[in-house]
Amino acid sequence: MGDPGPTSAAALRILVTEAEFDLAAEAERLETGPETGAVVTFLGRVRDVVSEDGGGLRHMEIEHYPGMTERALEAIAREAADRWPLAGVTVIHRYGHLAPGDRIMMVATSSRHREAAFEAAAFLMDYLKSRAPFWKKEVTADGEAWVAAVEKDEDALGRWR
Amino acid sequence: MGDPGPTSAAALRILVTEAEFDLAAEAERLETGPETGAVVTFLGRVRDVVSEDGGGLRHMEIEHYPGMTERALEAIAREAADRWPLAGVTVIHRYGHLAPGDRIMMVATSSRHREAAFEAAAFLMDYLKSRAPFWKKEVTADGEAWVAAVEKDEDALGRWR
Amino acid sequence: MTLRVLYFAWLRERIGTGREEVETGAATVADLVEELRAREERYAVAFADMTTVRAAVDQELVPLDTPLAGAREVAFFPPMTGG
Amino acid sequence: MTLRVLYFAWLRERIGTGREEVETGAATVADLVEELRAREERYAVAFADMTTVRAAVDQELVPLDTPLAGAREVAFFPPMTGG
Repeated sequence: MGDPGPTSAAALRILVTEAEFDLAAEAERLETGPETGAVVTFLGRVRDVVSEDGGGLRHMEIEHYPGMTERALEAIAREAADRWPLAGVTVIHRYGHLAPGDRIMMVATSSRHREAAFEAAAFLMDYLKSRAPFWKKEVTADGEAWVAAVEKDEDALGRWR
Repeated sequence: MGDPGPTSAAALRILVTEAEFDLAAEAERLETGPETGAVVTFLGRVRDVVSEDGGGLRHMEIEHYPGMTERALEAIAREAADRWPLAGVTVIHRYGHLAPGDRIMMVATSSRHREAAFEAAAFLMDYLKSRAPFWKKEVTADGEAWVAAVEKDEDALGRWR
Repeated sequence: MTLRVLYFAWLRERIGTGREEVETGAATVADLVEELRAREERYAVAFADMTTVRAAVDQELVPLDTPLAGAREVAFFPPMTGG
Repeated sequence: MTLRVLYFAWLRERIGTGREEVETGAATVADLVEELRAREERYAVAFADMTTVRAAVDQELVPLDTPLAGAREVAFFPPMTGG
Protein backbone atom coordinates (compact mmCIF):
# COMPACT_ATOMS: atom_id res chain seq x y z
CA MET A 1 0.00 0.00 0.00
CA GLY A 2 3.03 2.26 -0.37
CA ASP A 3 2.01 3.43 -3.84
CA PRO A 4 -0.61 6.16 -3.54
CA GLY A 5 -2.00 4.96 -6.90
CA PRO A 6 -4.50 6.89 -9.00
CA THR A 7 -6.15 9.79 -7.25
CA SER A 8 -9.65 8.75 -6.32
CA ALA A 9 -12.51 11.18 -5.92
CA ALA A 10 -13.72 9.40 -2.80
CA ALA A 11 -14.09 11.44 0.36
CA LEU A 12 -11.97 9.76 3.04
CA ARG A 13 -12.68 10.27 6.70
CA ILE A 14 -10.35 8.75 9.31
CA LEU A 15 -10.83 9.15 13.03
CA VAL A 16 -8.87 7.60 15.92
CA THR A 17 -10.51 8.58 19.14
CA GLU A 18 -11.03 7.72 22.77
CA ALA A 19 -14.60 9.05 22.60
CA GLU A 20 -17.85 7.37 21.58
CA PHE A 21 -18.81 8.03 17.95
CA ASP A 22 -22.18 8.63 16.31
CA LEU A 23 -22.87 5.78 13.87
CA ALA A 24 -26.06 7.41 12.57
CA ALA A 25 -24.42 10.75 11.85
CA GLU A 26 -21.51 8.97 10.15
CA ALA A 27 -23.84 6.96 7.91
CA GLU A 28 -25.84 10.06 7.02
CA ARG A 29 -22.68 11.89 6.07
CA LEU A 30 -22.29 9.36 3.24
CA GLU A 31 -25.93 9.61 2.13
CA THR A 32 -25.16 12.39 -0.25
CA GLY A 33 -24.87 13.06 -3.96
CA PRO A 34 -27.26 12.04 -6.74
CA GLU A 35 -25.10 9.07 -7.73
CA THR A 36 -24.94 7.34 -4.37
CA GLY A 37 -27.27 4.34 -4.45
CA ALA A 38 -25.75 2.25 -1.66
CA VAL A 39 -24.35 2.90 1.81
CA VAL A 40 -22.89 0.04 3.87
CA THR A 41 -21.88 0.35 7.52
CA PHE A 42 -20.07 -2.08 9.76
CA LEU A 43 -20.08 -1.61 13.51
CA GLY A 44 -17.79 -3.54 15.86
CA ARG A 45 -18.78 -3.92 19.53
CA VAL A 46 -17.03 -5.24 22.63
CA ARG A 47 -18.42 -8.72 23.22
CA ASP A 48 -18.59 -10.20 26.66
CA VAL A 49 -16.25 -13.16 27.28
CA VAL A 50 -16.66 -15.84 29.90
CA SER A 51 -13.64 -16.24 32.17
CA GLU A 52 -12.65 -19.43 33.98
CA ASP A 53 -14.49 -18.50 37.17
CA GLY A 54 -17.64 -17.90 35.16
CA GLY A 55 -17.43 -14.13 35.46
CA GLY A 56 -17.45 -12.05 32.35
CA LEU A 57 -15.36 -9.32 30.82
CA ARG A 58 -14.84 -6.36 33.13
CA HIS A 59 -13.45 -4.14 30.47
CA MET A 60 -11.13 -3.97 27.52
CA GLU A 61 -8.09 -1.76 27.03
CA ILE A 62 -7.18 -0.84 23.49
CA GLU A 63 -3.65 0.40 22.89
CA HIS A 64 -2.54 1.92 19.60
CA TYR A 65 0.45 3.58 17.95
CA PRO A 66 -0.37 7.27 17.60
CA GLY A 67 0.83 8.57 14.28
CA MET A 68 1.20 5.21 12.62
CA THR A 69 -2.44 4.36 13.33
CA GLU A 70 -3.79 7.30 11.37
CA ARG A 71 -1.34 6.60 8.52
CA ALA A 72 -2.28 2.92 8.37
CA LEU A 73 -6.01 3.64 8.41
CA GLU A 74 -5.64 6.26 5.72
CA ALA A 75 -3.58 3.87 3.56
CA ILE A 76 -6.26 1.17 3.97
CA ALA A 77 -9.05 3.61 3.11
CA ARG A 78 -7.16 4.96 0.09
CA GLU A 79 -6.50 1.43 -1.13
CA ALA A 80 -10.24 0.66 -0.94
CA ALA A 81 -11.05 3.86 -2.83
CA ASP A 82 -8.55 2.90 -5.54
CA ARG A 83 -9.98 -0.59 -5.93
CA TRP A 84 -13.70 0.22 -5.94
CA PRO A 85 -15.67 3.18 -7.33
CA LEU A 86 -16.55 4.69 -3.97
CA ALA A 87 -18.07 8.06 -3.19
CA GLY A 88 -17.05 7.96 0.47
CA VAL A 89 -15.02 5.89 2.92
CA THR A 90 -15.13 6.38 6.69
CA VAL A 91 -13.00 4.50 9.22
CA ILE A 92 -13.33 5.23 12.93
CA HIS A 93 -11.51 3.28 15.65
CA ARG A 94 -11.51 3.89 19.38
CA TYR A 95 -8.77 3.23 21.89
CA GLY A 96 -8.55 3.26 25.69
CA HIS A 97 -11.00 1.83 28.20
CA LEU A 98 -14.09 0.08 26.75
CA ALA A 99 -16.87 -1.81 28.52
CA PRO A 100 -18.83 -4.82 27.23
CA GLY A 101 -21.39 -3.61 24.69
CA ASP A 102 -19.41 -0.47 23.84
CA ARG A 103 -18.78 0.37 20.22
CA ILE A 104 -15.14 -0.26 19.24
CA MET A 105 -15.01 0.82 15.64
CA MET A 106 -16.92 1.33 12.44
CA VAL A 107 -16.41 1.57 8.72
CA ALA A 108 -18.82 3.02 6.20
CA THR A 109 -18.68 3.01 2.41
CA SER A 110 -20.88 4.54 -0.25
CA SER A 111 -21.08 3.85 -3.96
CA ARG A 112 -23.45 3.78 -6.93
CA HIS A 113 -24.12 0.07 -6.50
CA ARG A 114 -24.27 -2.44 -3.70
CA GLU A 115 -21.43 -4.72 -4.79
CA ALA A 116 -18.70 -2.07 -4.49
CA ALA A 117 -19.99 -0.80 -1.15
CA PHE A 118 -20.19 -4.32 0.35
CA GLU A 119 -16.85 -5.51 -0.98
CA ALA A 120 -15.00 -2.38 0.06
CA ALA A 121 -16.44 -2.54 3.58
CA ALA A 122 -15.42 -6.21 3.96
CA PHE A 123 -11.97 -5.39 2.57
CA LEU A 124 -11.52 -2.52 5.02
CA MET A 125 -12.42 -4.78 7.93
CA ASP A 126 -10.08 -7.56 6.82
CA TYR A 127 -7.17 -5.13 6.49
CA LEU A 128 -7.96 -3.31 9.71
CA LYS A 129 -7.89 -6.55 11.67
CA SER A 130 -4.26 -7.29 10.92
CA ARG A 131 -2.73 -4.15 9.44
CA ALA A 132 -3.77 -1.33 11.76
CA PRO A 133 -1.65 -0.97 14.93
CA PHE A 134 -4.20 -1.69 17.63
CA TRP A 135 -3.84 -4.21 20.45
CA LYS A 136 -6.62 -5.38 22.73
CA LYS A 137 -6.26 -6.45 26.33
CA GLU A 138 -9.17 -8.16 28.11
CA VAL A 139 -9.62 -7.70 31.84
CA THR A 140 -11.69 -10.37 33.61
CA ALA A 141 -11.95 -11.59 37.20
CA ASP A 142 -9.09 -13.96 36.33
CA GLY A 143 -6.76 -11.12 35.48
CA GLU A 144 -5.76 -9.55 32.22
CA ALA A 145 -4.67 -11.01 28.91
CA TRP A 146 -3.67 -9.62 25.54
CA VAL A 147 -5.98 -10.86 22.81
CA ALA A 148 -4.01 -13.12 20.47
CA ALA A 149 -4.09 -12.48 16.75
CA VAL A 150 -6.27 -14.96 14.91
CA GLU A 151 -4.73 -16.85 12.03
CA LYS A 152 -7.89 -16.68 10.00
CA ASP A 153 -7.71 -12.87 10.15
CA GLU A 154 -4.34 -13.04 8.45
CA ASP A 155 -5.72 -15.64 6.01
CA ALA A 156 -8.66 -13.36 5.22
CA LEU A 157 -6.27 -11.00 3.45
CA GLY A 158 -5.55 -13.69 0.87
CA ARG A 159 -8.79 -13.13 -0.98
CA TRP A 160 -7.92 -9.50 -1.79
CA ARG A 161 -4.58 -10.19 -3.45
CA MET B 1 -37.20 -21.42 0.59
CA GLY B 2 -40.42 -23.34 1.20
CA ASP B 3 -38.89 -25.45 3.97
CA PRO B 4 -38.93 -23.47 7.21
CA GLY B 5 -35.77 -25.37 8.23
CA PRO B 6 -34.33 -25.39 11.73
CA THR B 7 -35.76 -22.82 14.08
CA SER B 8 -33.27 -20.02 14.45
CA ALA B 9 -33.04 -17.82 17.51
CA ALA B 10 -32.56 -14.72 15.38
CA ALA B 11 -34.97 -11.83 15.88
CA LEU B 12 -36.55 -11.11 12.49
CA ARG B 13 -38.04 -7.72 11.72
CA ILE B 14 -39.83 -7.17 8.40
CA LEU B 15 -41.41 -3.88 7.42
CA VAL B 16 -43.06 -2.88 4.14
CA THR B 17 -44.01 0.75 4.34
CA GLU B 18 -44.77 3.89 2.38
CA ALA B 19 -43.14 5.99 5.11
CA GLU B 20 -39.52 7.02 5.64
CA PHE B 21 -37.66 4.76 8.08
CA ASP B 22 -35.06 5.53 10.74
CA LEU B 23 -31.79 3.82 9.78
CA ALA B 24 -30.08 4.81 13.03
CA ALA B 25 -32.86 3.48 15.25
CA GLU B 26 -32.95 0.25 13.23
CA ALA B 27 -29.21 -0.27 13.57
CA GLU B 28 -29.35 0.46 17.30
CA ARG B 29 -32.12 -2.07 17.74
CA LEU B 30 -29.59 -4.75 16.71
CA GLU B 31 -26.83 -3.43 19.00
CA THR B 32 -27.95 -5.58 21.81
CA GLY B 33 -26.89 -8.68 23.72
CA PRO B 34 -23.46 -9.52 25.13
CA GLU B 35 -22.65 -11.82 22.20
CA THR B 36 -23.20 -9.34 19.39
CA GLY B 37 -19.83 -8.24 18.09
CA ALA B 38 -20.82 -7.07 14.60
CA VAL B 39 -23.69 -5.11 13.06
CA VAL B 40 -23.86 -4.53 9.30
CA THR B 41 -26.34 -2.23 7.61
CA PHE B 42 -27.10 -1.72 3.95
CA LEU B 43 -29.04 1.31 2.80
CA GLY B 44 -30.44 1.67 -0.73
CA ARG B 45 -31.20 5.15 -2.09
CA VAL B 46 -32.95 6.48 -5.18
CA ARG B 47 -30.19 7.53 -7.58
CA ASP B 48 -30.74 10.27 -10.08
CA VAL B 49 -30.77 9.15 -13.73
CA VAL B 50 -30.05 11.32 -16.74
CA SER B 51 -32.81 11.26 -19.35
CA GLU B 52 -32.35 11.90 -23.07
CA ASP B 53 -33.13 15.62 -22.82
CA GLY B 54 -30.51 15.96 -20.08
CA GLY B 55 -33.07 16.32 -17.32
CA GLY B 56 -32.92 13.95 -14.41
CA LEU B 57 -35.27 11.69 -12.54
CA ARG B 58 -38.42 13.44 -11.37
CA HIS B 59 -39.50 10.64 -9.12
CA MET B 60 -39.80 6.91 -8.82
CA GLU B 61 -42.91 4.83 -8.22
CA ILE B 62 -42.50 1.53 -6.44
CA GLU B 63 -45.31 -0.97 -6.78
CA HIS B 64 -45.49 -4.14 -4.72
CA TYR B 65 -47.73 -7.14 -4.07
CA PRO B 66 -49.24 -6.67 -0.60
CA GLY B 67 -49.31 -9.94 1.27
CA MET B 68 -46.80 -11.74 -0.91
CA THR B 69 -44.20 -9.03 -0.27
CA GLU B 70 -44.20 -9.59 3.50
CA ARG B 71 -44.13 -13.37 3.00
CA ALA B 72 -41.24 -13.17 0.54
CA LEU B 73 -39.21 -10.85 2.77
CA GLU B 74 -39.82 -13.03 5.78
CA ALA B 75 -38.79 -16.14 3.86
CA ILE B 76 -35.58 -14.41 2.73
CA ALA B 77 -34.80 -13.23 6.27
CA ARG B 78 -35.51 -16.67 7.72
CA GLU B 79 -33.29 -18.29 5.13
CA ALA B 80 -30.43 -15.94 6.11
CA ALA B 81 -30.97 -16.74 9.79
CA ASP B 82 -30.83 -20.46 9.01
CA ARG B 83 -27.62 -20.16 7.04
CA TRP B 84 -25.64 -17.88 9.36
CA PRO B 85 -25.50 -17.59 13.16
CA LEU B 86 -27.33 -14.28 13.35
CA ALA B 87 -28.72 -12.50 16.40
CA GLY B 88 -30.96 -10.20 14.38
CA VAL B 89 -32.15 -9.62 10.82
CA THR B 90 -34.05 -6.53 9.73
CA VAL B 91 -35.47 -5.94 6.26
CA ILE B 92 -37.35 -2.73 5.46
CA HIS B 93 -38.60 -1.80 1.99
CA ARG B 94 -40.63 1.21 0.95
CA TYR B 95 -43.18 1.52 -1.83
CA GLY B 96 -45.02 4.40 -3.46
CA HIS B 97 -43.67 7.77 -4.52
CA LEU B 98 -39.94 8.36 -3.95
CA ALA B 99 -37.76 11.31 -4.94
CA PRO B 100 -34.07 11.25 -5.92
CA GLY B 101 -31.97 10.85 -2.78
CA ASP B 102 -34.79 9.21 -0.82
CA ARG B 103 -34.09 6.01 1.04
CA ILE B 104 -35.69 2.99 -0.68
CA MET B 105 -34.81 0.12 1.60
CA MET B 106 -32.41 -1.23 4.16
CA VAL B 107 -31.23 -4.48 5.64
CA ALA B 108 -29.38 -4.93 8.91
CA THR B 109 -27.77 -8.03 10.38
CA SER B 110 -26.04 -8.72 13.66
CA SER B 111 -23.84 -11.60 14.72
CA ARG B 112 -20.90 -12.53 16.94
CA HIS B 113 -18.42 -12.05 14.12
CA ARG B 114 -18.07 -9.91 11.05
CA GLU B 115 -18.09 -12.65 8.41
CA ALA B 116 -21.61 -13.86 9.16
CA ALA B 117 -23.01 -10.33 9.38
CA PHE B 118 -21.43 -9.28 6.07
CA GLU B 119 -22.34 -12.42 4.16
CA ALA B 120 -25.91 -12.50 5.41
CA ALA B 121 -26.43 -8.84 4.48
CA ALA B 122 -25.07 -9.41 0.96
CA PHE B 123 -27.22 -12.55 0.64
CA LEU B 124 -30.35 -10.65 1.72
CA MET B 125 -29.69 -7.96 -0.88
CA ASP B 126 -29.07 -10.45 -3.67
CA TYR B 127 -32.32 -12.29 -2.91
CA LEU B 128 -34.32 -9.13 -2.41
CA LYS B 129 -33.30 -7.82 -5.83
CA SER B 130 -34.90 -10.65 -7.74
CA ARG B 131 -37.15 -12.54 -5.32
CA ALA B 132 -39.19 -9.86 -3.57
CA PRO B 133 -42.24 -8.61 -5.50
CA PHE B 134 -41.33 -4.97 -6.05
CA TRP B 135 -41.33 -3.13 -9.36
CA LYS B 136 -39.81 0.27 -9.99
CA LYS B 137 -41.00 2.86 -12.47
CA GLU B 138 -38.85 5.89 -13.26
CA VAL B 139 -40.51 9.16 -14.23
CA THR B 140 -38.31 11.62 -16.14
CA ALA B 141 -39.02 14.57 -18.44
CA ASP B 142 -39.09 11.99 -21.28
CA GLY B 143 -41.95 10.09 -19.71
CA GLU B 144 -42.11 7.01 -17.57
CA ALA B 145 -40.48 3.62 -17.87
CA TRP B 146 -40.47 0.44 -15.82
CA VAL B 147 -36.98 -0.44 -14.66
CA ALA B 148 -35.87 -3.64 -16.38
CA ALA B 149 -34.52 -6.50 -14.32
CA VAL B 150 -30.76 -6.80 -14.57
CA GLU B 151 -29.34 -10.15 -15.60
CA LYS B 152 -26.43 -9.84 -13.21
CA ASP B 153 -28.92 -9.56 -10.32
CA GLU B 154 -30.27 -12.98 -11.28
CA ASP B 155 -26.72 -14.26 -11.74
CA ALA B 156 -25.78 -12.96 -8.29
CA LEU B 157 -27.99 -15.64 -6.74
CA GLY B 158 -25.69 -18.32 -8.16
CA ARG B 159 -23.06 -17.79 -5.49
CA TRP B 160 -25.47 -18.71 -2.68
CA ARG B 161 -26.51 -22.10 -4.06
CA MET C 1 -63.37 -22.72 -10.43
CA THR C 2 -63.19 -19.01 -9.75
CA LEU C 3 -59.70 -17.55 -9.36
CA ARG C 4 -58.61 -14.15 -8.16
CA VAL C 5 -56.09 -13.02 -10.79
CA LEU C 6 -53.71 -10.14 -10.10
CA TYR C 7 -51.48 -8.18 -12.48
CA PHE C 8 -48.59 -5.91 -11.55
CA ALA C 9 -46.39 -3.25 -13.18
CA TRP C 10 -46.57 -3.17 -17.00
CA LEU C 11 -48.75 -6.29 -17.08
CA ARG C 12 -51.31 -4.35 -15.04
CA GLU C 13 -51.00 -1.37 -17.39
CA ARG C 14 -51.35 -3.43 -20.59
CA ILE C 15 -54.27 -5.46 -19.33
CA GLY C 16 -55.92 -2.37 -17.87
CA THR C 17 -56.73 -3.78 -14.45
CA GLY C 18 -54.82 -4.92 -11.40
CA ARG C 19 -57.31 -7.52 -10.28
CA GLU C 20 -60.19 -9.56 -11.59
CA GLU C 21 -62.14 -12.73 -10.89
CA VAL C 22 -61.71 -15.36 -13.60
CA GLU C 23 -63.95 -18.38 -14.10
CA THR C 24 -61.70 -21.06 -15.55
CA GLY C 25 -61.12 -24.76 -15.96
CA ALA C 26 -57.37 -24.30 -16.62
CA ALA C 27 -55.24 -27.12 -15.22
CA THR C 28 -52.00 -25.12 -14.95
CA VAL C 29 -50.78 -21.53 -14.85
CA ALA C 30 -49.70 -21.86 -18.50
CA ASP C 31 -53.19 -23.07 -19.45
CA LEU C 32 -54.68 -20.02 -17.73
CA VAL C 33 -52.37 -17.78 -19.76
CA GLU C 34 -53.59 -19.49 -22.97
CA GLU C 35 -57.23 -18.94 -22.00
CA LEU C 36 -56.63 -15.27 -21.25
CA ARG C 37 -54.68 -14.76 -24.49
CA ALA C 38 -57.53 -16.23 -26.50
CA ARG C 39 -60.03 -14.08 -24.69
CA GLU C 40 -58.97 -10.55 -25.68
CA GLU C 41 -56.25 -8.71 -27.58
CA ARG C 42 -54.95 -6.87 -24.46
CA TYR C 43 -54.12 -10.20 -22.82
CA ALA C 44 -52.43 -11.44 -25.99
CA VAL C 45 -50.28 -8.29 -25.96
CA ALA C 46 -49.44 -8.54 -22.27
CA PHE C 47 -48.54 -12.21 -22.50
CA ALA C 48 -46.77 -11.98 -25.89
CA ASP C 49 -43.33 -12.79 -24.46
CA MET C 50 -43.59 -15.19 -21.55
CA THR C 51 -39.84 -15.04 -20.85
CA THR C 52 -40.53 -11.67 -19.22
CA VAL C 53 -43.49 -12.86 -17.17
CA ARG C 54 -43.32 -14.39 -13.69
CA ALA C 55 -46.21 -16.03 -11.85
CA ALA C 56 -47.19 -16.64 -8.25
CA VAL C 57 -49.87 -19.03 -6.99
CA ASP C 58 -51.29 -18.14 -3.59
CA GLN C 59 -48.37 -15.74 -3.11
CA GLU C 60 -45.58 -18.22 -3.85
CA LEU C 61 -43.39 -17.72 -6.91
CA VAL C 62 -43.93 -20.75 -9.18
CA PRO C 63 -42.99 -22.11 -12.64
CA LEU C 64 -45.61 -21.76 -15.37
CA ASP C 65 -46.38 -25.49 -15.46
CA THR C 66 -47.64 -25.40 -11.86
CA PRO C 67 -51.12 -27.01 -11.41
CA LEU C 68 -53.96 -24.75 -10.32
CA ALA C 69 -55.86 -27.38 -8.30
CA GLY C 70 -56.83 -25.79 -4.99
CA ALA C 71 -55.47 -22.37 -5.92
CA ARG C 72 -57.35 -19.23 -4.93
CA GLU C 73 -55.06 -16.46 -6.18
CA VAL C 74 -52.80 -16.27 -9.23
CA ALA C 75 -50.58 -13.27 -9.95
CA PHE C 76 -48.65 -12.26 -13.07
CA PHE C 77 -45.84 -9.74 -13.09
CA PRO C 78 -42.52 -8.86 -14.73
CA PRO C 79 -39.20 -9.92 -13.20
CA MET C 80 -38.88 -8.19 -9.86
CA THR C 81 -36.76 -5.08 -9.42
CA GLY C 82 -36.67 -4.48 -5.70
CA GLY C 83 -33.74 -3.51 -3.55
CA MET D 1 23.03 6.81 15.18
CA THR D 2 20.36 7.54 17.77
CA LEU D 3 17.04 5.84 17.19
CA ARG D 4 13.73 6.39 18.94
CA VAL D 5 12.56 2.84 19.78
CA LEU D 6 8.93 2.16 20.72
CA TYR D 7 7.33 -0.95 22.25
CA PHE D 8 3.64 -1.79 22.39
CA ALA D 9 1.31 -4.22 24.18
CA TRP D 10 3.09 -7.14 25.88
CA LEU D 11 6.44 -6.12 24.42
CA ARG D 12 6.07 -2.81 26.27
CA GLU D 13 5.11 -4.66 29.45
CA ARG D 14 7.99 -7.15 29.29
CA ILE D 15 10.59 -4.53 28.46
CA GLY D 16 9.16 -2.16 31.07
CA THR D 17 9.03 0.95 28.91
CA GLY D 18 7.09 2.16 25.89
CA ARG D 19 9.80 4.37 24.50
CA GLU D 20 13.53 4.91 24.69
CA GLU D 21 16.41 6.43 22.77
CA VAL D 22 18.92 3.83 21.58
CA GLU D 23 22.43 4.58 20.36
CA THR D 24 23.20 1.87 17.84
CA GLY D 25 25.24 0.93 14.81
CA ALA D 26 22.80 -1.81 13.76
CA ALA D 27 22.46 -2.18 10.00
CA THR D 28 19.00 -3.78 10.02
CA VAL D 29 15.98 -4.18 12.28
CA ALA D 30 17.10 -7.76 13.03
CA ASP D 31 20.58 -6.50 14.03
CA LEU D 32 18.96 -4.02 16.41
CA VAL D 33 16.97 -6.86 17.99
CA GLU D 34 20.24 -8.80 18.49
CA GLU D 35 21.88 -5.80 20.15
CA LEU D 36 18.94 -5.31 22.52
CA ARG D 37 18.77 -9.02 23.36
CA ALA D 38 22.45 -9.03 24.29
CA ARG D 39 22.00 -5.93 26.39
CA GLU D 40 19.62 -7.11 29.13
CA GLU D 41 17.54 -10.12 30.14
CA ARG D 42 14.18 -8.30 29.77
CA TYR D 43 14.92 -7.71 26.05
CA ALA D 44 15.99 -11.34 25.62
CA VAL D 45 12.65 -12.40 27.14
CA ALA D 46 10.58 -9.98 25.06
CA PHE D 47 12.31 -10.96 21.83
CA ALA D 48 12.49 -14.72 22.59
CA ASP D 49 10.06 -15.71 19.82
CA MET D 50 10.38 -13.38 16.85
CA THR D 51 7.49 -15.07 15.00
CA THR D 52 5.19 -13.13 17.33
CA VAL D 53 6.95 -9.80 16.88
CA ARG D 54 6.21 -7.24 14.16
CA ALA D 55 8.29 -4.16 13.40
CA ALA D 56 7.70 -0.74 11.87
CA VAL D 57 10.35 1.70 10.65
CA ASP D 58 9.21 5.31 10.61
CA GLN D 59 5.64 4.12 11.05
CA GLU D 60 5.62 1.69 8.10
CA LEU D 61 5.24 -2.04 8.77
CA VAL D 62 8.44 -3.74 7.53
CA PRO D 63 10.17 -7.14 7.43
CA LEU D 64 12.93 -7.73 10.00
CA ASP D 65 15.72 -7.58 7.42
CA THR D 66 14.89 -3.96 6.57
CA PRO D 67 17.95 -1.63 6.67
CA LEU D 68 17.99 1.12 9.29
CA ALA D 69 19.93 3.66 7.25
CA GLY D 70 18.14 7.01 7.58
CA ALA D 71 15.60 5.68 10.07
CA ARG D 72 14.51 7.83 13.01
CA GLU D 73 11.87 5.66 14.69
CA VAL D 74 11.63 1.88 15.09
CA ALA D 75 8.68 0.18 16.76
CA PHE D 76 8.18 -3.39 17.99
CA PHE D 77 4.81 -4.94 18.75
CA PRO D 78 2.80 -8.18 18.63
CA PRO D 79 0.56 -9.03 15.66
CA MET D 80 -2.19 -6.43 15.53
CA THR D 81 -5.65 -7.13 16.88
CA GLY D 82 -7.74 -4.16 15.79
CA GLY D 83 -11.22 -4.15 14.37
